[in-house]
Amino acid sequence: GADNETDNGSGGGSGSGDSSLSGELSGGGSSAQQAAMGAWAVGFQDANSGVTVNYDPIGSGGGRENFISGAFPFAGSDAYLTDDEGELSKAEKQCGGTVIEVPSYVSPIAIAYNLPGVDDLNLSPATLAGIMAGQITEWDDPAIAEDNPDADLPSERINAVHRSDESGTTENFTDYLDAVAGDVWTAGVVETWPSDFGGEGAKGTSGVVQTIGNSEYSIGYADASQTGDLGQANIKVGEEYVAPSPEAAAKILEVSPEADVATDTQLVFDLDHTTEEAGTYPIVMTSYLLACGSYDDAKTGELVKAFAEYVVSDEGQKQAAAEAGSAPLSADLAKKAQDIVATIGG
Amino acid sequence: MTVTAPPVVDAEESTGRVGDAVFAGISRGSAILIMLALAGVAVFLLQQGLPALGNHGEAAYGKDNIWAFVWPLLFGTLLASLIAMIVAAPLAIGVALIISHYAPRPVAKVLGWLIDLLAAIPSVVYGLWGIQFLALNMVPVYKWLEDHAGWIPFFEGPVPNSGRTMFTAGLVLAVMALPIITAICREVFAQTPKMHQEAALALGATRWEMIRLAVFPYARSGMVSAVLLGLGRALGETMAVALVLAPTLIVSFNLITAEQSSSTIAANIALNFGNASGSKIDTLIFSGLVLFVITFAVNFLGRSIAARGRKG
Amino acid sequence: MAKSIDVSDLNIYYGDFLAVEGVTMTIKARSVTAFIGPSGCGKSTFLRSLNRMHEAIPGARVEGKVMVDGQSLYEPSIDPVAVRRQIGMVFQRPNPFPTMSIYENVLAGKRLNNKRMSKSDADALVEKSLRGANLWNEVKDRLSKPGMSLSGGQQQRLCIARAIAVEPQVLLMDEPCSALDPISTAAIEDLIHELKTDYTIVIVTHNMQQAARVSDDTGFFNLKAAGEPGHLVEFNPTNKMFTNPDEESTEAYISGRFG
Amino acid sequence: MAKSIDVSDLNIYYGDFLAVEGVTMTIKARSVTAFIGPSGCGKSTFLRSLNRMHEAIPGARVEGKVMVDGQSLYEPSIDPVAVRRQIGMVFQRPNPFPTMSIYENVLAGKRLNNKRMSKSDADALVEKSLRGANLWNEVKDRLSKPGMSLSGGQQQRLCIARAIAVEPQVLLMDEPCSALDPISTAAIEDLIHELKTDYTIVIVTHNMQQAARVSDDTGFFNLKAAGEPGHLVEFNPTNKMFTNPDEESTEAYISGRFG
Amino acid sequence: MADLQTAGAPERQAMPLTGASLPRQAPLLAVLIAGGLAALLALLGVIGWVAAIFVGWLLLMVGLPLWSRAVEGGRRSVDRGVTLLVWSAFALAMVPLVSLVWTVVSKGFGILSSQFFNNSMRGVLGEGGGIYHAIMGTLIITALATVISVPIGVLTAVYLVEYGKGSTLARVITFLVDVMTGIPSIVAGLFAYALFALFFGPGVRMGVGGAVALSVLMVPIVVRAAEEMLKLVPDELREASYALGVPKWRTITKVVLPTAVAGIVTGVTLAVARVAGETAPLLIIAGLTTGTNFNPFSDRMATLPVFIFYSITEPGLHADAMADYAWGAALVLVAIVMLLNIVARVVGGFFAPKTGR
Ligand SMILES: Nc1ncnc2c1ncn2[C@@H]1O[C@H](COP(=O)(O)OP(=O)(O)OP(=O)(O)O)[C@@H](O)[C@H]1O
Ligand SMILES: Nc1ncnc2c1ncn2[C@@H]1O[C@H](COP(=O)(O)OP(=O)(O)OP(=O)(O)O)[C@@H](O)[C@H]1O
Ligand SMILES: [Mg+2]
Ligand SMILES: [Mg+2]
Repeated sequence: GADNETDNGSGGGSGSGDSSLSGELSGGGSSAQQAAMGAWAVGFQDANSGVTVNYDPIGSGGGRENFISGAFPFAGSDAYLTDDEGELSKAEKQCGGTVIEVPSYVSPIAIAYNLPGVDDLNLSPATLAGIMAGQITEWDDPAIAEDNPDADLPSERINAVHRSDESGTTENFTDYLDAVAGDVWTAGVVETWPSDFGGEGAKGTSGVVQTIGNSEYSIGYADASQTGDLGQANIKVGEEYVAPSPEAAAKILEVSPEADVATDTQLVFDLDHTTEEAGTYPIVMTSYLLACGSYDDAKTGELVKAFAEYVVSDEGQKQAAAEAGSAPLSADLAKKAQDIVATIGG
Repeated sequence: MTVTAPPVVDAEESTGRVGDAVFAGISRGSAILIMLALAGVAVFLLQQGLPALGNHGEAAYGKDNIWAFVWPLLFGTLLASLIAMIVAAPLAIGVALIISHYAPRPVAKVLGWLIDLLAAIPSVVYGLWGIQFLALNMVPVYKWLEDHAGWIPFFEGPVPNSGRTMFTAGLVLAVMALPIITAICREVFAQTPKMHQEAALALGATRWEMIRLAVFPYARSGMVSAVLLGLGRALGETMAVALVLAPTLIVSFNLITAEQSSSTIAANIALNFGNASGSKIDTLIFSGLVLFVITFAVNFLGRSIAARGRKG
Repeated sequence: MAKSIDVSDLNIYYGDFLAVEGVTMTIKARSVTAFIGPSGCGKSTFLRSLNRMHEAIPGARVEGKVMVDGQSLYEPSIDPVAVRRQIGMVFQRPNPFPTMSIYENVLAGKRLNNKRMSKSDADALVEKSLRGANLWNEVKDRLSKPGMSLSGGQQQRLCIARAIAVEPQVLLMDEPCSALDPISTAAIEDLIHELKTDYTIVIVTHNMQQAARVSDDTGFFNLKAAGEPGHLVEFNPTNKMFTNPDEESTEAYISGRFG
Repeated sequence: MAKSIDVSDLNIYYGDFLAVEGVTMTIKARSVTAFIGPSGCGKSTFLRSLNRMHEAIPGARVEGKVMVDGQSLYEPSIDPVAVRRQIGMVFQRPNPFPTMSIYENVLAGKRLNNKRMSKSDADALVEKSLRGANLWNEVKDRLSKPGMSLSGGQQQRLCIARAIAVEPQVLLMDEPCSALDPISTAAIEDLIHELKTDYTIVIVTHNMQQAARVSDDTGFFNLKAAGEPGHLVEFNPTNKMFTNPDEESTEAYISGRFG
Repeated sequence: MADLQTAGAPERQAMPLTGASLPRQAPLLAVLIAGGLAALLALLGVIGWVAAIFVGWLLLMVGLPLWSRAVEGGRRSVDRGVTLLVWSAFALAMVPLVSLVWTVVSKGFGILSSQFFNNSMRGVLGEGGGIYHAIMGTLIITALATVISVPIGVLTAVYLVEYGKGSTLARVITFLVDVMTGIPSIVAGLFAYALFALFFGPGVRMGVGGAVALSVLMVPIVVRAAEEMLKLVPDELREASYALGVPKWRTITKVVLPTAVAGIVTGVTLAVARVAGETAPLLIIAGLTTGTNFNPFSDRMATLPVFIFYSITEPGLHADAMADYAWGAALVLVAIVMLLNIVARVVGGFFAPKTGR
């Protein structure tokens, strides 16, 4: 039997966390947040041993759908709610007015590659778009050579790897390509990779990473925390080439404008991929935590509030950074988010 | 010995008329329950899928209309299943024969057990094995085919270094279908009456002739069932294909490439369902409906071919 | 108490194929009635229609009347299960239940009908039935072995034991001895003699001698021609049949050769 | 050209069970040899060991020698398939191939060897074989019907037709007539008489009369006791056997009763 | 042997029982020669090893039958060819089996420990957890699915073979059952979810829902297997039972089903094996949780396949640890199914026909 069911973890250190909170809180959504949610659940349960937090990484769409229908009291989504398909109004209706949206998980999307003999790869936006759009097909293409004057580029076919499933990562990545190299990348912002652009598809972040790892001369995009030993290309921002790092990624939220639909309780951004700000890594995945401003069931409200507060707290962001490799929110942003979730009522 | 004369009709004990009625009732009830379940699935698919009929553009994953979206998937589903069946059916029948007629009995027992092992492996593991072992090991074969048979549209290439191709997906499906086909076939083979096998042997038949004369004709309907079951598994397999295949929404006969390969309906649903919302969900469920209809058609075809073969 | 059976104008079909046509006869209670005739003339078919086993074959049906003790067998109100319990049957091919031991096979009729019996009653019944079928000595030490492990002849005797264990009123036997050696055959014939004091027995046999030895009445079936339905040529006391039959064809058949 | 068969000191096993023990005999070419004995004494088992059908049963094996025309049947160099082609067999239970028509059943063995037979040759062979088995008249109009649609007796004759269609040198028959009516039986017996000018025939029968009528030599098998292996009690010319047997038990068995 | 050739006797030669035949070791010899040649080619660097195996096999497949044809004639040659083919098929089928089993065992064995079996993943990040919760979930859900689908499946097969034989309803159902085998597992999951959401509202997650979804996948396999096995029970046995005055339903339960039980058990085990590893539907309706839940009628239940799936696809930073869990869980899943298989066989063998002949 499971004799040591509780608290056998190596996760959080502060074992003394006893609170009055108890019950089960189940949400779901973005699979990108799965690892972080796992970390938050552990940290939160450490502090509140009577609580169980579940998270179904069924995908952002599923998360939003369930959130709107009231099935999930909270959800994770790689995209903020809009009214393109009426989601925002439906969510407002479900929540009885106020919808809470705060960025909870920010992580650089790395351009990972498997290129024997090349340890350092620099790419400018147009070159990257050319590769991914299937226009640059050889590694020794002049465009790549121009970015990497010192590298010994092989004369091999480029195998461009992309996500075969519909994903927020693809959306954020194509959002970047569209913004910085719209003339090369003509497919716009998409969640599913356009079939005319070729390349090899693979399921999930882990699939992409594995495929790149398994086949030489491959390149692709994936959540930076998961790329393991693979090389990560430096992306040209302004005049310099920036490597993906949590700090560089967190920075972009500071320089980006809030989205049109942003309100007091909806802290959502349209990332400014074209920024030339030094030290900013421009390809970033932002994933949001969705909750209601108030809940019919006071107990649920209490739990959601406590959990959300933990997620955007410094401790929570640190936990995610340590366990899931995300970029902690900047102090400024974290403060805003903390203020918002503090308004959640019973 | 005096036996009291119970009239034939009213026997002193229950003749089980009630029992019979009840048992017939529940067995028919179960059958009808299956029909209801299937009807439930059909209603669910129709109700949620039909609204997608008008979908186009974004809601149809960038295609002009829903059919342009479904057709490549349907094509890929059939192609992958076809490859799987071409590979698996003969292999499975061979393995079943080994177990029922070729291997010595104690060995056969162990072998049957080993093959059953295959059925126990979760499809995710099949998928992983497909990527990490099978696909990589098939790359040289694909390269050879590309070089030497590239003029055949099937083998045009280019071959990906990862080996994740339609052909690999077909092979994984074949391995997954193999234990099901084998298990049913071997039971059916083992049940062939001894006396017919002996009749053949006594006529001076070799082992193979005996199998042809006495085993196969007897086992025919069972074999068809077995293959259809395997086909069912191949058509509906989700996770393994989702992991192995590098899919695109196109129709392609190219079996050994990653960039221009078709996808399957079930895998596509699995790949995109999580992130889909609104009308895209309808689109995906509609593709499930199409798969459902196709399964209908394929089974119908299989059954009628088998029936015709039996008569002729 | 045994039953008499009146058959009038019975036609027996397999689907559209008329296998036996227009049979009328009276099978007397407490007597042995034998059916003889060439292969394929419908003896088995007719026999099976006497306890409604015929309808176990899909598409098979009968027209006409079979009356047992004044009750019409094929009335809708009649339960075939009850009929078969009263009118037992032994088949041409031995068919012991493969899942059961010898012991269980003998008791099958009781056990399958869920009758509870004390162990000693059951043992006694098994011994009595197996002795009756002249199998006791050969199997008494291996009663728990599967019924299928016996030789063909042993299997057939097991089936006879199984049939008499349910103590039916009428016993239909379809060439019960065709797989038996003379010793077992003799034992079965003795058994038939014994049983007829209480049971009505109908037996199909190819063995003229057997028919002459055991039966009181004999029916001779024949085919008019290949492909035609079988029909009853003559039905008479066995004595008369074998010494002075009414029909020429009977005489020809009986005197022609013996089995 | 028929074969003689020499058996010396043959023990036949089913797994660990010794079914038949220490049989030694010589079966003469171009003659009919009959085996009689009580049920379960191993007649079928012994017969099946003569064309290596015995080994079709898992775990079954023999010890000792069976020589056919000077060749030892159980040598490793001997091909059981060739053996069975030359030494045909008819079984106790009729076993036509269920998926084949009557016509195809008869040709089944022949087709194995000779795929390209002209239609007329095939027709002729079918007719000849069916006539030989006395079945032609009954089935000539429905040759394309399934073999299983025949009655038991018809099926058995079909099996005989199928066996003789491959023209073996030796024909083993395991109670071939036990399911046949007298007319067919007589026909088969005639056939045996005819065939023995060219074939060596071995027949198992429960019918003493049949043994007496058709056979030149007779072997009597018996069990010492239930559970013991069967053994050959006496092997002698049929005449002697039925008039003045060497062994008392033979006399007892034969005179005891007839089948 | 008398030399008189009777007139009119069929013309036959003294038939040799031996015939010309290849030496007993011929197949072995052929394998050695073909293998040797192929190995030689490979060693000389003419072809690669994979190609060498193929070439060797081809040599064998062509060579032995040809040799046999020359010496023994066409029929023996065909027989040898088929024997070779059948064994090749078997060997080929063994390749994925061995490699799969090897993969699972070699990657999964290392993590097995009492902690792995006794702990859940509650409060665990990275190392230190176990799969107790998922094992329990899988056992409970699979058992429930079996309890639902075996009676339905077997009874339906009984209806098809015994009661409805030839009727339109039976034909329709036979067909529908075939169709049902083609339902993608994810659709089964969505269907079960939709069904349960009707009663319990959206967002429902419960073990029994997973069992229902798995049943949708299991039932057709059970029906098919059971149907085939019931068909093989000879009518003679049914007639023997009827003749004893046994009602039809008792004949079915006491004679027909026991005779077919071994085959049915194989079918059921197969079906269990098939669904025990099913991921997609459980993902949707049973969900995932890190703790242990014994109650299939409320809340999420972790199951091995879902656990494996997420451990592999969303491992977070602890990719190595999660991969270990995944393979360990896969090994445990396979072992559980095999154990069920053995138990089922023992049970089936206990009831199966005792032929002894
Ligand atoms: N199940 C069946 N379906 C169709 N026709 C059948 C069936 N069983 C028997 N027949 C046909 O009915 C006729 C009578 O057969 P039946 O078995 O009653 O003969 P029989 O007198 O018992 O012969 P035998 O002495 O060989 O047992 C035959 O022509 C046979 O071909
Ligand atoms: N396949 C088998 N496995 C084990 N024992 C068997 C097998 N077949 C027959 N036996 C046993 O071998 C002995 C001889 O059987 P066999 O069938 O040869 O007898 P038989 O003389 O032909 O009897 P019958 O006249 O009844 O046909 C019997 O005790 C029987 O139970
Ligand atoms: Mg008959
Ligand atoms: Mg015998």
